[in-house]
Amino acid sequence: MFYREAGQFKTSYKKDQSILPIFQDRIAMVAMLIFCFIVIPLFANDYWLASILVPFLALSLAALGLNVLTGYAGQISLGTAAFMAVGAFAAFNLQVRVPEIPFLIAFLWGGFCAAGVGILFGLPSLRIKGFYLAVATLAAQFFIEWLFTHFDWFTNYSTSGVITAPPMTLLGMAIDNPLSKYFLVLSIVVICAFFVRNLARSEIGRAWMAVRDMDIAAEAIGINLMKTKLLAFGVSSFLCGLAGALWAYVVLGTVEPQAFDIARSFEILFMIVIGGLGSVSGAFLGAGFMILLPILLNNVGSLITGGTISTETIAHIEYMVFGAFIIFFLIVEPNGLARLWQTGKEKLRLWPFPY
Amino acid sequence: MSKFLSSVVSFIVFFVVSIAIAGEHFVPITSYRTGPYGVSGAPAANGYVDYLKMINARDGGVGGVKLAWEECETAYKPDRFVECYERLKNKGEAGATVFQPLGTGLTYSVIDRLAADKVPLITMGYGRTDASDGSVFPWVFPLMANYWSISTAKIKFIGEQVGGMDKLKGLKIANVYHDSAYGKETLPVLLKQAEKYGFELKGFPVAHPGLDQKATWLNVRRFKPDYVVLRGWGVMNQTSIKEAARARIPANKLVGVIWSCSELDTVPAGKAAIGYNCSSLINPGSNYRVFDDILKYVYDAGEGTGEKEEVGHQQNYKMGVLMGIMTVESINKATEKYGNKPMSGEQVRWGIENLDLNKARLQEMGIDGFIPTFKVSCSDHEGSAPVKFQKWNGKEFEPASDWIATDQSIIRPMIEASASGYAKEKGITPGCN
Amino acid sequence: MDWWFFLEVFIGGLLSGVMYSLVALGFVLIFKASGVFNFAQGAMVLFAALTFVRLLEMGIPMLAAVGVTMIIMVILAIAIERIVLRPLVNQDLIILFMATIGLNYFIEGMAQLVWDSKVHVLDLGIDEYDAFEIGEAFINKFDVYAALIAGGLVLVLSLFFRYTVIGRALRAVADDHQAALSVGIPLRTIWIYVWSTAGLVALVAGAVWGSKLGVQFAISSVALKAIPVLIIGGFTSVPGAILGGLIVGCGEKLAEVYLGGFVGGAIENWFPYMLALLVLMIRPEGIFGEKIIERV
Amino acid sequence: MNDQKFVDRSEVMMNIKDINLSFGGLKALSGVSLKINKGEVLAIIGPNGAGKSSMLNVISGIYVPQEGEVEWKGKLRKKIAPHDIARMGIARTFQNIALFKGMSALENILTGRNILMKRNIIMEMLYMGLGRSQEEKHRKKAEEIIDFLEIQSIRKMPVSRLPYGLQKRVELGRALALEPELLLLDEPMAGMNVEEKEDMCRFILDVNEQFGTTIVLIEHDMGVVMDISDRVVVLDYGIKIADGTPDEVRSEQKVIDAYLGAG
Repeated sequence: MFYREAGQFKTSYKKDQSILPIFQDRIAMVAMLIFCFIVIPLFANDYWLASILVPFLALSLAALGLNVLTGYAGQISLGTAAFMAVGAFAAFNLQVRVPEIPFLIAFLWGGFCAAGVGILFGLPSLRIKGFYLAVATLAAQFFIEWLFTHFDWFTNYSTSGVITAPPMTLLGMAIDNPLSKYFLVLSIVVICAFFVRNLARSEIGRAWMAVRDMDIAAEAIGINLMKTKLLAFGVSSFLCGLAGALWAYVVLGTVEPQAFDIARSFEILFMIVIGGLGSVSGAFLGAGFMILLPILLNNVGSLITGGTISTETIAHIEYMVFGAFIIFFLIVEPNGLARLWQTGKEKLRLWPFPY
Repeated sequence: MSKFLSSVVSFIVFFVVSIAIAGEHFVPITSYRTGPYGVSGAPAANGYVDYLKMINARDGGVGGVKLAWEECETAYKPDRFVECYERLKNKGEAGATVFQPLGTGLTYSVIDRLAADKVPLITMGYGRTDASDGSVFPWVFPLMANYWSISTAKIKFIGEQVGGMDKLKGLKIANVYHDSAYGKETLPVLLKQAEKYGFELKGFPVAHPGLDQKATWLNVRRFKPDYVVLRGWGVMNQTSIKEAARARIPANKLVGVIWSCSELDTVPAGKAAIGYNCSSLINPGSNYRVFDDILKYVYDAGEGTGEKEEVGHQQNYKMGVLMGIMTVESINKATEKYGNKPMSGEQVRWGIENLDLNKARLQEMGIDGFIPTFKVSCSDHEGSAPVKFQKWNGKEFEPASDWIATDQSIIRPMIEASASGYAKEKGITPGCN
Repeated sequence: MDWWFFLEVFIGGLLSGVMYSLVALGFVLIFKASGVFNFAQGAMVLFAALTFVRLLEMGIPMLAAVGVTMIIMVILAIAIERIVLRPLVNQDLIILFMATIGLNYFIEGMAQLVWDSKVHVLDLGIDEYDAFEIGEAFINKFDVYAALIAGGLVLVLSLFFRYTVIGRALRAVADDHQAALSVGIPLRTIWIYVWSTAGLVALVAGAVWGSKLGVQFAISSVALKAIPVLIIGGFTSVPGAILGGLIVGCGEKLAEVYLGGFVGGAIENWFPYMLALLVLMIRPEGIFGEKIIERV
Repeated sequence: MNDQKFVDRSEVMMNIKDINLSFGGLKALSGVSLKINKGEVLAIIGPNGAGKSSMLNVISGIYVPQEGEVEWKGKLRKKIAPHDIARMGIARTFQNIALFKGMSALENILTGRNILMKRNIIMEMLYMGLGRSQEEKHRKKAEEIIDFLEIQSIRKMPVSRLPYGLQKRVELGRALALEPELLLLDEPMAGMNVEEKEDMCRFILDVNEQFGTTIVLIEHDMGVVMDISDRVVVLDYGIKIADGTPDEVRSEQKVIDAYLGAG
């Protein structure tokens, strides 16, 4: 009843092309932002902020990055974590070498380094497709992990090969408690999401999707596959790099290269599969799902069984539930949670009429 | 979908009304029973829990206050561990007493949070080495011996084998290590000793997880080492022991670190492992009262966490028991000062810093001979306990040496240098209060 | 340059290469018949090996254990076809690929839940430590036997593909699903066959790797070693898998021994992938793979 | 845009001189010469395997013949990157629809405009300045095409959900969005019912008249071909057997043989 376009006539294409054409959506978005920026900080405790929301946001950003590449441009990548690692270590190194650099600049630098590396490992995409390409990105995964583990220069010669993020201060305010960290990450992620959304609905986004859906036709209408793919790799890796920097600086504070291992890459791939390929909201939904599920099982498990079942068993079941969910989503809704939400909205739009 | 939502809701509810466990010392147990390292993590967790159960059953807790614990699966992943840490740190009436991550990477991921949360960390035989300097790391306790200390003991052990430290001169020692932060930890201190004693040292990294090490060991063989220091972890260990045998390097020339010192590493290697040496914080053998008590009060009551065969026999299980011992003794020490009520992390921190495990106390606890005597102090968060070397005889580990004291003269300066560096970086003013 | 040593490295490389091929084989079979890149192969290896070793521990004789494990793997194959593949039959391959990643998690969890996550010693009665001595080079007997087993398996499989009805059917399906269906080959039966066969291969691989490493969670990660093998050999060729394995094995061993030193070693993890990447750049379909032709 | 353009039909737009094209051993085109005049509707017909599609691909520059040369507006045409063909003013549709399934009809057509847009990642990211203005400008153009093709009602629908006929129409729209001088249609009416065909014919003729676009199409339906094309070229086994007005071609004996399969 309340979710209707009826009566909202677009008097110009300008209006029709605004980021959220439907009035209720704009309201919802505003409400969402208010909730994230005001309500959550008011009510969430440190545990939720520090160990669920902040990691969630950081990984959402990585998922967003991968979604640009895999979801929009249709190039599958299993090297996401590697690009995150590049971001983290680049940011760290810049600050170590040049201490007076503010950390936000370091983050950007991390992003750009990641973008560079991403483009480099994206080059094979000009010749190979599908999981052949996935293998190329796996090469990135293993090589970069090795590189950072192996050459002490990257870890500034710390005996343990672990990098510790320098303290962050923004406008003289120290970012050290869960709340400030939450605000920092949230702001960055929201901005990035906004950018990606805009790209997706502009000329570049269409070029990406064209390449994804039918590359031959895309060429026939004058889209340069090489430029388009590499741009996708660049943008995607930039976001992943940024996410990596956040992971190192804000989420963990100290990381070793192993924190960006292949398992992480897969985790993020699942996020966009479950959340929904080629949609901004999908990245968030997927990330939320992937973060909450293990903790959920871990808690509910011990809660329901009252510790009668060993955490070992629960952990194994966790694996199974995980796999099952992924398969389930691929079968039931290959376009992920985001599409479920979409169809839901469309139904609502027509409600109470069946069509 | 709806199922998912509802479960999320129930989850949130669970958190909002997470009932504090009242009137008990709360022990957070962060274990890993799954993933590539679950094999090592599970028995350790069993040991830890069993010991706590035993204390509750035998002594009715510590100072009349029962022990309560909650286990949280970290899967050996730092981010999962941080989540567990954050979840458990405020549980219980007085908050979490002490965390034992059982993983170097895991340790690093929370060090910077400890001061703010006022929760101590015990990291026995792993973790951040320079944390032995308590003046910089008041909240971290690499009890008994850290990586570097053990490394010095190892060289001493080799010295013993060849009949005197002077005999080390000109020897060739290969260092086969897991190519990770953990594996590289001892490189500097080994180099220092190479200088000091004049043996030739060469490092051979093994790519994680180390399923196939043929190439590495061909290189090792080409180096023709007199001794091989094996710094492995997980599946790498047994593969290394096997490959060593294939490279015609006798097992008794191998010296493993404490994380390469378990049946999990020797048994799969079969006869190749006979004669294999490795360092340990504990004495082999199972005839210590503590294990009898665990069997009596826990397993006979049908409360056993793992399998009965593990008790007192499985190395990782014993390490788990050791973890339990340290936790409980620290709480005990704290109650002596702060009285018989649930202890907070801050109070337990004091307890750890004032641990004094002398002969008498060890006998009381029924672990005399199981571990050496040692005493912790603010400046020395390690307690510089001596290290035991064990030999695998094909069925079980047996002592290969007496307790070998670590050589602090080598590492203390390095630790202090490193620690002060950290202090500068973090703006900490070192000092013992 | 010590030529005996070189020889030993070289042969050692070949032998471990065969071990990789053994795992790669499982991928090839499934890819050939269904175009699916089955990421769960590693998990299947783990599951098969665990089942096998646990049965042995129960005191069941070797052959019986093999039989039972085989039956279980067939059941697994059927289940997978029913529950996973059938509903996804017309999805694009990338979706199926991701489904197998999910499957991977599921099987890993199941394997450890049903059996356990301990290390199990698997003794095939082959002495792992005595070696043939050629000049100054030791060639480990166990590796040689493993290689022979792998070789035999490959032979059997290629014969199977060439001379049996099912084998031909498989090839037909591989070439063109529609065509295969139109000549009346039930795709689903084929899939069950092929997944079962992959199960068998998984069992052999699991047994060999298991007796080498002890049966434990970590052996599921041998799958990652197999992927570059596939790229180099081509996803659709059984001999390709073997040759790819040999190339990877030799390549990585020689690289580790002779190049590793210059960059600090432990390059075995990524070197095969770089090698694969190189091959891809030159010949995107792998050395033995069938050329992918796109019509306008 | 709606004003009738005057076009000089005698001006040669593309001149293809006796080309030979073969894949491996298989000969697709042998010694075919062909002039495409500006503003005409040229139909290429012939039995299956006559080399029609190959011809189209030669024209569009995707295939480069082993022998012979192609003159484009009086200049010799070298090998070009596929994505540069569009920039020369050549657009095409595909035999089996090649729409971007993930997008709506409108987006598909807008994608056709991409080539006419400027890429500025920053502005597009912020959706400001150029990034915004050009989107809106080209949206207008796209809407004109949508009106022209009478698909207003489905503009926001994902193309994958559209019926076949409409999909073909959207694909035509996408090609038109490029504002091409030469439009290649590969069996634009295959598998359509009568009404759909009639619509399509109308659109093709309108395009030709209103925009003065030169059109080369492959079609099986003789009736349609004869009705709409100014000139018909008949290929058989890769050889051109006839070239002329529909009436001339219809009376050509070779053509009749080819189609009756005799001779």
